[in-house]
Amino acid sequence: MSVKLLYFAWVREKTGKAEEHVDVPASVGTVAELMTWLKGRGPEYAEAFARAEVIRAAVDRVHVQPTTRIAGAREVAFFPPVTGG
Amino acid sequence: MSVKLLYFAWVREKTGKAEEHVDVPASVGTVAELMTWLKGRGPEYAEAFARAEVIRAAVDRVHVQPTTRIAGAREVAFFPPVTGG
Amino acid sequence: MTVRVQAEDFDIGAEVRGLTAGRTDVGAVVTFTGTVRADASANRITSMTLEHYPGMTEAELARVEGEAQRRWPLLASLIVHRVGRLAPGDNIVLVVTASAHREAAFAAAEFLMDYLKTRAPFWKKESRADGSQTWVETRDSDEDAARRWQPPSR
Amino acid sequence: MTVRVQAEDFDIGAEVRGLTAGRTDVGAVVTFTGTVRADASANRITSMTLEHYPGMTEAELARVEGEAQRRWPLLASLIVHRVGRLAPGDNIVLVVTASAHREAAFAAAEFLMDYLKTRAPFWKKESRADGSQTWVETRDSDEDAARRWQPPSR
Repeated sequence: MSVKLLYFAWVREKTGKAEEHVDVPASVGTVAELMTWLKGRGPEYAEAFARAEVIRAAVDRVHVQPTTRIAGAREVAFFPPVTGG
Repeated sequence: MSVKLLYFAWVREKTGKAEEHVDVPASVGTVAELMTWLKGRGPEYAEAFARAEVIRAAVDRVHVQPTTRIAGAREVAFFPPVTGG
Repeated sequence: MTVRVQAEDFDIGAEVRGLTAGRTDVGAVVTFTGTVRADASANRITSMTLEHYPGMTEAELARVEGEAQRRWPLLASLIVHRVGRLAPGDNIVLVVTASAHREAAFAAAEFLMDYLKTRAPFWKKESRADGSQTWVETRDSDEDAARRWQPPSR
Repeated sequence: MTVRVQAEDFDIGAEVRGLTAGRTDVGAVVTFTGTVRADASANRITSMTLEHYPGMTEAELARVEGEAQRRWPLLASLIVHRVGRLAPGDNIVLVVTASAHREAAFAAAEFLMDYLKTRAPFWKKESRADGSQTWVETRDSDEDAARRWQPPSR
């Protein structure tokens, strides 16, 4: 499955990129599994996703839980807890 | 006792005056008694204070209760419940 | 910590700037503006005339503002209340509160409005299309709103 | 019912006028303005840089605003959020709510801020006098504030 990934704030700084397109293997079913899979892509990803429990995610621009399934997603974003306002 | 009386809103319209100085007999001890005494001063006062229970009072520019004593007051004001804001 | 009673209109942005310009300790500013509403009746409101008790108004608003200062960590506050003849859509009252965080600014602004509504000596008279004039009556909900700030009675 | 993300500053008075001009059904307007605070530390904050998730921000703010519209009888509302580099004292965010009565305007403005703080995809980075940069962390009290609007969990 091909999906667009977006990274914000310190997740972006650690991965070293704001966005990328990746081909995700069929074995990756959920947001949490996607984070685990990303950790294996290199030291910068291992570092960015080391504290996966504090990272939030959105699928197609809607907040989701780690257990949310990513099947059919066009865009998945990873970021720290928001601090606007 | 000589005291300045002020009337606002429909209390002013009914008494026909915004303020006056009156000599209050010593038998008049409280705000409620002052209203009762004023009622006897003429039909316009009887009309203005007919619904004495809805009229509010201030002594020297501080909200008071009907039972508040007026001894030493320089200024007593009568008005309907306030409707600012 | 300013209280004004005036016939002239006010500008919310200018009032807030006047209160917070050059400060870097303020993190939250809340404003409340009350305006003259028309109503849905055929005999519509054409104007609203506000009278007040000069001297007591300023004293009462200052007491109310002082009470808010004691209850919340306010960095600045302002109450402006208009008097005289106003038309539907016109501004009546402005309350501004500034604090480091939003909780205090919101709570203090609500408190100021609730107390102002039940304690500040202003009275409104409505004029309607048919020429009639009526003194506005107190809303029970305003008394209820003010009461929530009082300690439970024993 | 308007949401804007912009680098430019805003004027509270002008925004309120734009929302309520010519209307006579509005009786209460509440604004909340969030500003960049310096802090008391010797290593003071020199600037704050805000980034966001274009597309999701607008969608999320519109969802939050729609939820406020469902909960309270709002006649108008506006959210403006700045992005980019800001200095202490600068405006960050503006929320405006207009209703017939003050209770709805106050409650909706607080709700919008609480939800915006916990849901809108913005991130703040502080720059300090010594040249260090730090991503701002979430305040627990913001999560608590947002939670009070949710139905009790079963």
